Amino acid sequence: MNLSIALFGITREIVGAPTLEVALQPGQSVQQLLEQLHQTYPALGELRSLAVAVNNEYAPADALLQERDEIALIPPVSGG
Amino acid sequence: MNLSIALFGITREIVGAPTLEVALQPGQSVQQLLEQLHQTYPALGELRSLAVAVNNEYAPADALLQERDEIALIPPVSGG
Amino acid sequence: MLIQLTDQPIDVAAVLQAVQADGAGAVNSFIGTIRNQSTGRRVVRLHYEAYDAMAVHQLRRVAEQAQERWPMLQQVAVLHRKGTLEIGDVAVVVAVSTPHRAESFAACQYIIDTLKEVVPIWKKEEYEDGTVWVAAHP
Amino acid sequence: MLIQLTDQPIDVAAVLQAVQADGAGAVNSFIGTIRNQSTGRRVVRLHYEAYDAMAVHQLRRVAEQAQERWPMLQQVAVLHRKGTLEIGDVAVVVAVSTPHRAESFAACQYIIDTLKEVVPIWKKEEYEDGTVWVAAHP
Repeated sequence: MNLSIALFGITREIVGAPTLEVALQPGQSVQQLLEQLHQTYPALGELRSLAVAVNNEYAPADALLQERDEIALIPPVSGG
Repeated sequence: MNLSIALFGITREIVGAPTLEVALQPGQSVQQLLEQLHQTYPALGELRSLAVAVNNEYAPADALLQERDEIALIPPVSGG
Repeated sequence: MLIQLTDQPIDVAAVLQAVQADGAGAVNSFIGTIRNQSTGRRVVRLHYEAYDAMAVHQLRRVAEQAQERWPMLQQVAVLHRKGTLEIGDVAVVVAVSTPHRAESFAACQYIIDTLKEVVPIWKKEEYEDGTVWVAAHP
Repeated sequence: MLIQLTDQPIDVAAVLQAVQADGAGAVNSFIGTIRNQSTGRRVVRLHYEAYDAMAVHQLRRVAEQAQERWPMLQQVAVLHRKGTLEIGDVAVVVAVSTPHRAESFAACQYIIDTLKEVVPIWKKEEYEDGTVWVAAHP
């Protein structure tokens, strides 16, 4: 399946684009997505934290991804 | 000595005037003033508290009063 | 430091403006307004009476005590109304600015809590069938 | 409930007006403004970026959580800026109204503390010699 991942803040700068297209096996988890991204972009591993949002909610590491999900990387937030 | 005591809120209503003239022996304390006032106006004894201010500060019971002091009775405050 | 006891409406926006400072990232403010009820009774309006000179002196002292406890406090404003107030009117405003937010909450709460204990201001609640000096009796 | 993520200046007075209620005697508000320094460096301006849909969703969720924890909460407003902000600009406003004051402080502090942990908004500080995404690295 092909996922389109929205990027913000420092993750957008690390990847160099506002979205990232990723090809994954069907039924892969958040954890597996993160492992794949860390291999391609080692600088993501230097962040204080990196969460994945699925459909506007923080997703646990074992959540399974589906092609129609709205997915985003969430580096450490700093609003306020 | 003759003291002029400023009254506010419920103490003003109990006494029925905004100031009260009291004749005291020189060197009397806050405590002695309060005792005298309680005898004249028993309703003062029904208040939740009654403090005496001398020159804009709360005065301890053993503070001695002087004729030129600015004295006021302070019933329970309820600002805010 | 902005300390005021006034019989005129308090301009809250102006107070908040007054405490802003370029070195302060946090402004906490407390606004006390007149409620339409008190201990279950419907309130029509309120009458505030103050021992003016002592009230202003004590308001200033409370603000100074906050500055001693929170030395990073940048600006402080404490304004209190007196006279007759209607439902919804602003009775008191406390506003403080600090570099970081935790201290702004703590200092503002300290000021309003202490104000209510020591500043010689009294309120008389007016109901449809009478009036009561608040907190006067046990 | 007033929830807003906006690239326009926040009208603080209007926000405070929006949370007033005749049954609420207490309004607490927190205003976060842009400081001229951060960890010892002089800040020139700030750039806020948001994941808009999720940010609004999470802002609303934080406000709802506060209403669950403090059922007496009457009105809640949470507004956050995005885009480029200058020193002194208002970045965030939280305002709540409650019948009594202690809950207004607690609920307002809960909202701003939780907002800073969960709402997907990022700020980049601009100094005279560079920029840094705040809190991104350990």
